[in-house]
Amino acid sequence: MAIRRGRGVAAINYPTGMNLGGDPTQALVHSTPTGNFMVTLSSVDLGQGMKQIMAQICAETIGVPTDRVVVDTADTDTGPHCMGTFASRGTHRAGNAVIQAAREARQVMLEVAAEELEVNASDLETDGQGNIIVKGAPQKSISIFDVALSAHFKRGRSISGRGMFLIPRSYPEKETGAMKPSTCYAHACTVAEVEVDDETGEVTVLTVKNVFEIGRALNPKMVEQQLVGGSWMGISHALYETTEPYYPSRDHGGTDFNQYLMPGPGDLAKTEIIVLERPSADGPYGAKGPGEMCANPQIPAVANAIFDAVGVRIDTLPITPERILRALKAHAPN
Amino acid sequence: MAKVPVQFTLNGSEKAEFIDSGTTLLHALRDKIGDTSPKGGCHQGTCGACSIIIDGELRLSCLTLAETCNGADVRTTAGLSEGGGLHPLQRAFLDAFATQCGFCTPGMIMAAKVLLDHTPNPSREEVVEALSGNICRCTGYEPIIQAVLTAARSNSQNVA
Amino acid sequence: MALALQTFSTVKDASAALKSAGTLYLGGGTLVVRATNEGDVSISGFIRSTEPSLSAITVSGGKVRIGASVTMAAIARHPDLALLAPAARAVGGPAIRNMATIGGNLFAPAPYGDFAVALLALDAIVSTGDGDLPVEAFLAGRDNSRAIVTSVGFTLPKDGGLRFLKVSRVKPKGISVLSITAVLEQAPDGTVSSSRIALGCMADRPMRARAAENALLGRKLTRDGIAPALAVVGDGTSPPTDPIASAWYRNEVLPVHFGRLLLG
Amino acid sequence: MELRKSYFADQRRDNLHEVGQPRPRSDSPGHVTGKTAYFADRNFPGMLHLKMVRSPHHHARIRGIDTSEAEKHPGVVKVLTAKDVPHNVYTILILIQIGPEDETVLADGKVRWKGEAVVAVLAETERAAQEAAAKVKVDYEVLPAVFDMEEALKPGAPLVNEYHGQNYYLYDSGECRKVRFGDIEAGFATADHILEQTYSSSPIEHAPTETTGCIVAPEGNDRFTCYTNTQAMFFTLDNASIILQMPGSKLHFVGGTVGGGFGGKVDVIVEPIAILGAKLTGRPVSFIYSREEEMQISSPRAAEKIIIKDGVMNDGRIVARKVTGYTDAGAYSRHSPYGAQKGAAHYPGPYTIPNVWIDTYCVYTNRTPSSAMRGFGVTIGDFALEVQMDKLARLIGMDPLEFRFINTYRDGDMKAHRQPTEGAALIECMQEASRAANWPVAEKFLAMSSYAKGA
Repeated sequence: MAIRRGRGVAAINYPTGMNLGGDPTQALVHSTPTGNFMVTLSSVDLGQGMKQIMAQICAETIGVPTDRVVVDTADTDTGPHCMGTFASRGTHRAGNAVIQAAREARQVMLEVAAEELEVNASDLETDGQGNIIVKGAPQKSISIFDVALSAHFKRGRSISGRGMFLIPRSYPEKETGAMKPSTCYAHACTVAEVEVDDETGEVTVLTVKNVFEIGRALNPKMVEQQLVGGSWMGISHALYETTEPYYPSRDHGGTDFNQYLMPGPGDLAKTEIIVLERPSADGPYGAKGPGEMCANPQIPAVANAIFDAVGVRIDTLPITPERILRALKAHAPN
Repeated sequence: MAKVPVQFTLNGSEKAEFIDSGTTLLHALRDKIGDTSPKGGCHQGTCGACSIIIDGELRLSCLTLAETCNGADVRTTAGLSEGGGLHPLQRAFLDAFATQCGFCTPGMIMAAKVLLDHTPNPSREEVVEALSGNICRCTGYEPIIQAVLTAARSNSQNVA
Repeated sequence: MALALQTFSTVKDASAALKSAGTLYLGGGTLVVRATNEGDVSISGFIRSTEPSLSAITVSGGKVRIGASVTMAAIARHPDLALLAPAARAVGGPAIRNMATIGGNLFAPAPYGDFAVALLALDAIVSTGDGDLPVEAFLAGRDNSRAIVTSVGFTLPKDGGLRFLKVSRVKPKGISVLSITAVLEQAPDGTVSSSRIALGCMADRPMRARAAENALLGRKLTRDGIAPALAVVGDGTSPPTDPIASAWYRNEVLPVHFGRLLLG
Repeated sequence: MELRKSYFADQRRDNLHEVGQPRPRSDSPGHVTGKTAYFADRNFPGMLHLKMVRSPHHHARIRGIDTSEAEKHPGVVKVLTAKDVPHNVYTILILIQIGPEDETVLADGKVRWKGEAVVAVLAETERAAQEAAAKVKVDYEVLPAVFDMEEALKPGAPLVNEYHGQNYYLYDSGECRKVRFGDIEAGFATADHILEQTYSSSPIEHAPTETTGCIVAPEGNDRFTCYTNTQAMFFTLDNASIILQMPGSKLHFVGGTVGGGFGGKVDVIVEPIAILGAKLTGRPVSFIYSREEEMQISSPRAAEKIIIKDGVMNDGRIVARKVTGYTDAGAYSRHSPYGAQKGAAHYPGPYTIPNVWIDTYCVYTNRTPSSAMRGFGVTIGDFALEVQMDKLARLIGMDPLEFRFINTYRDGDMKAHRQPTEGAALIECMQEASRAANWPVAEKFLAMSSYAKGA
């Protein structure tokens, strides 16, 4: 018996969003009488943290702490249209819509503050702590609490805004395929290290070192969540998962979590995540969509590492012990 | 359809219901009693989302008939934070960012609680074994393992 | 027909009730409640018995008797059954082990039923309401059995005399690619004097590897000594192809894992 | 996780207050206390349970359906067949004018995959619905089925889906989506080596811990509230409106808190039939996939077959890349024609190659329809591309990482689908990976930048 070790690398890019119907998403933002802000959407949180991220984006744009923002989603009676949560589009599309809506609301807020402080709105800025201050004269200020009260009960202004993301719809050119299918691209490079048991074909992924470039880590802990979970799913795709283990034969499809194979908590590779940020021109605070691409580079990196370890190529997913063992036997002398 | 009585304590308070014979405890808890913290992820015993604690032991409420729990002490994640404050495990899951979609979380916390009740200072291997019946599709497990280890450490510090 | 559960204080009464069509005996529920949850409408009722002997473990003079309702968790933590703990812990995750019973494991189809593989290698006797049967005969007839299993009895091998291996794709809990239990006795010179080997997932139910058992007799547990046994360990197997592995793969790696179990 | 702020610092403002901060998630306290409300955590008095009678055959003609015994079964309130669905033949992308409508809500005259929905049973309990479903009699005439994409594309193969007329999706560009860039044959003619390899995959399930489902409650005013775990609220509402021929104003969808999606909850499958059931019975209806349905009935990630032919020079430059991709859509389109098109735009990967030829096909077979999943159109393509890159590097005796540096795209490079590269950053990712993994590359590669060529 021999346990053979190998490593492999893969590099990928990934488009943000889609371009079906211009990939639209809308957002509404308004303030309550005491200067809290509601973001109203119909976007769906699948667990990636849409609600929290939209709150942080709105807070940054308005100039208030995140805990002053509440995100209300997804009720079609109140939330404006969102295309949906897929194609790495949620943060990017909804984030852009929220920024636009929040900017409009912020402008009204500054105008009301300007009336209260008897200055020009263009001379005002937020301190991020819940106050509006005169640029260069921070002693002259008013709280957003008081601005909202004034807007609601004195000035008759609605501190609110509308936001929409839409790109021109792109139809692929028939003969050349010229098209604009998406917006900014995220990037990744992964190095995987594996051990392969050359008598059974079993693979152990020892380490994965992932470098992801995602534009902007809007909330680094939440980015980490998604990248770590995605890296696990990539390894899972590489070695375990399928609903049709004997494809194209339709037989023996798994119907439960015992038969549908995924790495268990005892199968985890030591996972390293490094994040680079090259802000995109069109993303909310430069963010790109990391949700899908983070599960892609591990698959070829693991495949290449297996070749490095035992000298056989498995070009069919998933790379099961059986496929490796068959390849090893086919390559064996005599 | 004949109804049968069931009576047990849920998170310390007495519950009594008439249910259809053959009803699983998961259905009785969610649909009759109104504790929706155990989740129905498979109804096969393969995902662990419905994990609860019966008389101190981890069980799957989807495969347990409610009638067999008469007189039992049933605990769910919903009962952990009664009285306001979070249980150290709940706090550790928050701090470790160990939840994403959250659907597996109540079951994970039940599995972890039984572990820490019996093994206050578990090794990583013991944590992995304790969570091995619970599926998570979002996190890759590592943040959950770290949360349980952190909760164990904070427990032992509190004792010390 | 709605489902109904009937509980009896004696096995005798439960056995009588089990004669009605559509009823199944409820042990830990991991097999039969799953079946009804998944829509098996052929099951209309569950029967169970709370007779205390069903939950008892007795160990005396090397003889073990385990009540059919005893769970995998109870076996795994019993101080006198440490030898069997690895096989009991190989079943499911912690919640399943708190529910799954030794009686139920005898009915679990491949790729489940790893504990029954150990029982087969122990040459256990299965006691039912209808009498006692060797486990091998019981497993052969289990599909048509309507008798309630009451207990399982066997003689404890000497320390180190039982070797258990379960191979899974998913760790630490996945279901079996295959499992092997070997109960071996060795003479003072190290040669094998008695051997019983049982295989899981190498047929639709646990099976004995008799050719390998015979090939080990008189041999030492060295690479050369076990070679004849490895060559024949697959004799008579007809493993399933399922989502975990193909029959081809199971046959290919059986000798590899068997060898590692014997030499490890 | 480590943030490497030294890269691209000149392009980034880091003086933000809220963005970039590791704030706690507002939803986590609900998750850890079990208080987060998922769609199925609602319970309505008098709620009915919907169970689907499904095809046991991969391909069959339906000669007759007899629901009489099922309707008489105790607890059964309603049994639905194709004739009950107002607009039974649909396709989800019709909302953005991508057709043809090719799928039935409930099978009408034919089933095209094993597991296809035929009859919906609504009953007081799940058990009663299951028992009644077992009493529905469907008379099938089994037809030949095709499972292999190559077989499906051969003349004389069983026709999977009559709404298409052939076993592939017909794009405006013909039988495949095409990308043509440079002169592929001239590229191959100049290459020092040519390598053609085939890669493939089988279907993959999203396997969220929460299965697909919805609960529909009549509001009492001719409106229906649908509590759902769809990934796309209005997309689902608007498709339900078309299928049910109901004004969208009569539909109210509530969701947004989902137990995992990964692309598996963007097909509009459970909502329309559950709303129809609520409309026809006047009662709340629950339709939640069993785990078995989630695993084998819900759309998986498509199986793919990808053939890559590359021309490469001894100095490491790839001078021509031809990719032919096949996406196994199963029996119906759902999102697969788009997935295949997304693949066409993604090739040849993050590399600047002067001569590129791409054909991507969307093929119909008699299996569970595939659809969107995390990265579809790209994930399997990246597997193929990056294994091919490894093979090419070894073919010319070059380090695989250095080989990628030579070909990686940079700002301003024209991509095959004729978009100039902007915001490139792969070179920096590889530089950092080289350091993190202790995988040394020549100094000249560490000195490169995505910003401009010639560094």
